[in-house]
Amino acid sequence: MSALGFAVVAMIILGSALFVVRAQNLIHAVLWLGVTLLGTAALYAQLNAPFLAGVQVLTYVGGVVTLMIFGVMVTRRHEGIAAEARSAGADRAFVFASALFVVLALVTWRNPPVITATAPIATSADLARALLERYLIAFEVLSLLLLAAIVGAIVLVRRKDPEPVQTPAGEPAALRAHASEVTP
Amino acid sequence: MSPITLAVVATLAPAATALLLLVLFPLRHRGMPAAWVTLLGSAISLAASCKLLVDRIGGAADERAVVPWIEERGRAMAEIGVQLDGVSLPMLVIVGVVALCVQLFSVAYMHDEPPRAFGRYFTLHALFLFSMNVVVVAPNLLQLFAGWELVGLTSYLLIGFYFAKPSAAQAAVKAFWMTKLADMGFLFGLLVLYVNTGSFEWTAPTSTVVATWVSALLFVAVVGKSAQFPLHIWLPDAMEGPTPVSALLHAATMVAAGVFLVVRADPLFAQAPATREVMLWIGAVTAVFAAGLALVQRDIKKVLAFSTCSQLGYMVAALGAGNAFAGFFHLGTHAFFKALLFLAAGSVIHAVHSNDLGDMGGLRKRLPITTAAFVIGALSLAGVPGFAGFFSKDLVLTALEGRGGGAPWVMLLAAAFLTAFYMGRVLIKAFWGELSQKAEHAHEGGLSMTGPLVVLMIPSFASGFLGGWLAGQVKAEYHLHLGLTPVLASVMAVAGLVAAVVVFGRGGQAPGARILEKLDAWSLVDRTWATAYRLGLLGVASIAGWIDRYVIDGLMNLTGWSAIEGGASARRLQTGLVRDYALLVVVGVVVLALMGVLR
Amino acid sequence: MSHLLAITVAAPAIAAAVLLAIPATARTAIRVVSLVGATVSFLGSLQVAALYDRGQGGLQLLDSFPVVPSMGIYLKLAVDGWGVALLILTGVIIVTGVLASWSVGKRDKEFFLLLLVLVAGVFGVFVAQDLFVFFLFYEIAVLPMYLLIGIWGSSHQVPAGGPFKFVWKRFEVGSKEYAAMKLTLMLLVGSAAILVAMFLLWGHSGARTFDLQVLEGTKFPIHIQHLVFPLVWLGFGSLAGVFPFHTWSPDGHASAPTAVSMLHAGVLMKLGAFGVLRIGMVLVPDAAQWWAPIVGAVAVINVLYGALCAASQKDLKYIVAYSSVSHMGVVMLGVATVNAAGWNGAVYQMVAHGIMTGLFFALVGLVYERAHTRAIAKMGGFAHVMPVVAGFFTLACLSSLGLPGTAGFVAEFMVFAGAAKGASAWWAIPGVLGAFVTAVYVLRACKAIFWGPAPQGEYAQLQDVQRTEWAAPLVLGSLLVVFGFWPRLLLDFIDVASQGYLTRLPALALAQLGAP
Amino acid sequence: MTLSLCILLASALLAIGAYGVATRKEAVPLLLSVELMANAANILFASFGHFRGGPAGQIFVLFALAITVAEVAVGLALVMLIYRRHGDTALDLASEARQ
Repeated sequence: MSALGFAVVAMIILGSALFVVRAQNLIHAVLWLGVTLLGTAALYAQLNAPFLAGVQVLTYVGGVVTLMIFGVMVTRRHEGIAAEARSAGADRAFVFASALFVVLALVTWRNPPVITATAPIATSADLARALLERYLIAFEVLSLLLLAAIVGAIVLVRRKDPEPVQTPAGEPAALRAHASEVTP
Repeated sequence: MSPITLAVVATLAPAATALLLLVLFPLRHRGMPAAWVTLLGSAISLAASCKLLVDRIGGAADERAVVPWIEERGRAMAEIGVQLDGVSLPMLVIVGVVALCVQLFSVAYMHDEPPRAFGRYFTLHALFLFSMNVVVVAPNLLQLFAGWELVGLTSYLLIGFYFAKPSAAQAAVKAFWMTKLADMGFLFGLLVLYVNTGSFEWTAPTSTVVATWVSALLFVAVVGKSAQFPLHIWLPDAMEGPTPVSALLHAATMVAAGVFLVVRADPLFAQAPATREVMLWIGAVTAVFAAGLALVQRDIKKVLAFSTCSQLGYMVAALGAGNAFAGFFHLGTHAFFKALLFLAAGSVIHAVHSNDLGDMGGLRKRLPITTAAFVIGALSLAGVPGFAGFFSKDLVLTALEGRGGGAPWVMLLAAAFLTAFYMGRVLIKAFWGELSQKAEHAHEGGLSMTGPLVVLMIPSFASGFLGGWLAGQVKAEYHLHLGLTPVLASVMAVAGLVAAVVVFGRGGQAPGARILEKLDAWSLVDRTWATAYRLGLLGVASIAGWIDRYVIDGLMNLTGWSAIEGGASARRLQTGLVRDYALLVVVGVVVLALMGVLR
Repeated sequence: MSHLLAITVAAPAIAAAVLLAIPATARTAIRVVSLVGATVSFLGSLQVAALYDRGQGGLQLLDSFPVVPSMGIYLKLAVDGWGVALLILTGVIIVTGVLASWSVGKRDKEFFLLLLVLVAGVFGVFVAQDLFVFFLFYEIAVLPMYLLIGIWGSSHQVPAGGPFKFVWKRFEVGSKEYAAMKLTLMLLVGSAAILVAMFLLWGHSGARTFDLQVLEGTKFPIHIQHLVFPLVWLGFGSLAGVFPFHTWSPDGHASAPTAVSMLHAGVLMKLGAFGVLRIGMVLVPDAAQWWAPIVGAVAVINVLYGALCAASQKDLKYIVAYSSVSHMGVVMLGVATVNAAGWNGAVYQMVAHGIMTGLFFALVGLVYERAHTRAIAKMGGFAHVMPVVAGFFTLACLSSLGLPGTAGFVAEFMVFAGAAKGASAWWAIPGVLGAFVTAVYVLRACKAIFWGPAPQGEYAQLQDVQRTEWAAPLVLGSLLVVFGFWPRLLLDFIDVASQGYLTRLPALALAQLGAP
Repeated sequence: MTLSLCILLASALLAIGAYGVATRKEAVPLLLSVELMANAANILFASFGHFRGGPAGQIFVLFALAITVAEVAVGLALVMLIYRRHGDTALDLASEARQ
């Protein structure tokens, strides 16, 4: 079961991830990301981390994906037109990404990790204890970071200058020209 | 007062005067008071010198006092001070007398100058006298060099006194440059002497080789200062200065310094026969060459200028012949009669407002005292027996007997004839004959002009009789004997005068004057130097300037340019696109991982 | 007065700090405060000279404050004989420089402030006895120049040409920004070399200290010495205008305002030569002797080449600037002789040239301020309208060409004598030739500017020297003559220092010196 | 299911994310790709935590999740800003630093 389950989950994760980076429709890409994250949650569950799986579903799928969708919605200029995700330089990116994978796989294959269990697998209770004892300071610092991030995000998006700065006329054309200039 | 104190007073009195006039500029700007202050300073200097000379006649010994001037490792590297002996004391008096006469003469001569210029003129005169005194009392070659250069400076300033005139400005810098060029020889000589003996004494013991080098280098400076061929070209141009300045320059100071140097450094030159041989020839050539050019000059001052060149040639030849005393003696008598001649010429110019011999004529009817002065000076210069110039010139010629295969002797005899001939020409053209138009209203200047003339007439005539005494002072041998040379010299002098009367008395032209005039106008030496200056110095300079601006600095600019251009091309790597940077991160990770794997 | 040196160094800096508190509108107060700061320093340097015991020699008036003791850095101040002479020079130049810039119109507060900071650095270099502090002061002295030239300078055109014509597309050669940038960059590259040399010395001293006295007593391994000396030579040499790193000097001096030119050519360039002498020659004597012939040869190029370049210039300031290159060559030649006559001459030439070039730039500034041109061809007959300027200019010319009776002669003569007596006697020949070429170009310039018929038109009404403008010509001019006639006023100090440092030299030099 | 397989899965996810970052021209898909890469890291943490035992691995994932959320918040804010300035979310427009 374990091997089969892992294979299925891995297929889901990687397959949906490919859709995330290749999807032409932005909304689709976000939704595919949701699938990836759900798959990851399933993987966590297989790795004996049910708490993580729950958090993953709640924050990521519930929070981040929603946020992303809002982001896409807000920044679309023309209602009704499918949000299109433009991409460039697919060939060289593919080459280097594959290289990255091959190299990492090579490393894993040449030096197979040998790890022996030193402790029993942590339960949710263990996690709670660790968070509030050993990692308390890091936990609090993290909460501070979140606060700062929220405040920062609000400050950033607060409207100060209602006028968008003057962009060159015929902007999409300009953009295309620009893109063709920098990407051979 | 001790002799040393007196000598210091004699040297520094004019310096104090100059300083006073420089600092108290209202005094200088007034004009006339400056003249009186200067005269006072010169008089004090002369009085101290005379007192010293009188004491010496009374049997006072040589004196020498020095103080450290430049130090090196706690010891004196160079000293300054005074040396009083048979060479410096007579020279000090000669310089003092001539300078005082010239300054007195200038009071009237320069009377029309604006007060400021008048004051400046006298300040420079005081400085001039100081500089020359520094040369005269110098106890070593370094101080002599210092004074020598200061003399050059003051000559420069005085020749360029009418600085508004471009020709005067040109003449001034030309004089300075030519002498400065030659002075490099002096400096090198000093360095060679210093390296080999560790001192600047002219008596320092040294080898013949060193002595030859040093004396040859010093002689280069003498050629420049004493206007010998081929560095004489500045002297005729120096006539751009006021006439009294020429008198001072030509008689007792500037040009005399060169001859004085050789007399002073005689111990050094005595060890260098090779240098003396060169001196002999250069002196002889200059004497004849300059005498020939003097024959065709239209400007009365230029005649006298070339005659100075020629007479200095005599002195240098005598020094080259190894008879320092003959050169010194001629220097002394020449100082008097040349000063007299120049001042008389100044008086003439003052009267007719022109330098041109063609504007003069019959002046003896209007200017009796000046005429007398000029006649005495001319006869003395021509070497007519009985006059001062005869004795010294005779001594020079005697010294040359049998030297250098006899040729220099013949040349100088010829020059003696030419001297009498051209002086006769000037006398006849300026003072005899019909009264010219410009001379119509000529009249003698005041007492301050005629006074110096009268005073200078005496030694111009009589100083020749002091030869024996002077020889005793410098411990040289001197006898007046009736031999071939004195007779020939006298004959040449008289013949020259007679020939002048014969040729110019009827308004004729000297034979060969055409060629000489051509030669003078062509002025080959002058042009050679001008070309050397323009092509050699300025040409090389502009090449150097171009190289510095466009090659050396260009290379520096190129460095900066490459930095900027290199930066500009490196900037293309920065696309500013996030995905490119991300890709680079990936590439970096791949490379790093590969390095880890393949190790 | 145990803190005399500290006061001398700090006075300009304190004055600069006071200036910060003065409003920019209080123009008189700004000038007075600057003048007071400069004068205190000047009086301090005179007092230093009075207190310095010439019989004893060595370092005196020691004053020490710890800075970073853990790295062996102390603010250790003391003077030797060279320092005394150069302190006096700096004092004279800054006082006259402040007076000469009385009429600065633009941003005068900042101008005086930078001037004072700069001069505090200069004073510091001459008395610092700790290599690190030495370098620190050196940088303080060098850097304000960028602003001083970049803001208050003047621009001119340099026609494009030569094999590197294309660079004109990138920078405006001849503009003040270009001059300031070139000067700063070239000097900073030099500083980088010095920094490397400094840490080499620090690392190999064994004592982990920057104390110059300790370093003097250390015998460095010869390969370290051979690394350090060229770095020091070219590093400091770039400030001393050593060929071919002199090209910042003509453009920089031509663009700089009067007082800055005075200070830069008068004092700052001396820092470079002083560094070579004090750090290079004294700390790494073995390598110094090996390198001396090369240093001398380059110095000789400087003398003659600088003089020839000056002779080809048509811009008055360029002539004076190139003459500085030439005269700094004389200084470096003296440094390279490694004997007492040469070193005395080198330090004396630093003072003589400092005063002379200060005078030059002050007068050139005066002429430029009135005539609004520096092109010699446009001038002529100025002696009719500004006789005082003409007189002092002539005096500066005379010192420049080494006329006896001026300080220039004493200095050049000692250098040439030292060179003739040193290992390469032939150096003296181009040196003396350079002096002759100097005579040609300075007198040619003098004649072209001041002599000739009285000027017509706009130049007919030029004014002569006015009020505070008198200070520079009067003080500097008379010093030139005083030091020319009585060199022992300074030479007594200089000689005792040269003696002290020379006795430390290895046997080779001593044998070579021998008995004169 | 071995640790090596988990690492391979994470590597593949990371490579896919890198591919996305390197190709996407707009801000939101770029953020999505970044999320993929972060997720890969999280998977590694969780796997090591699983095979090693103890709470550390899971704790790190939790922290990383929180940080990712913060990053998404700020990232989206920046996207908003870019949109306001340029009227588009193409990141190429936000390359002023280059000039």
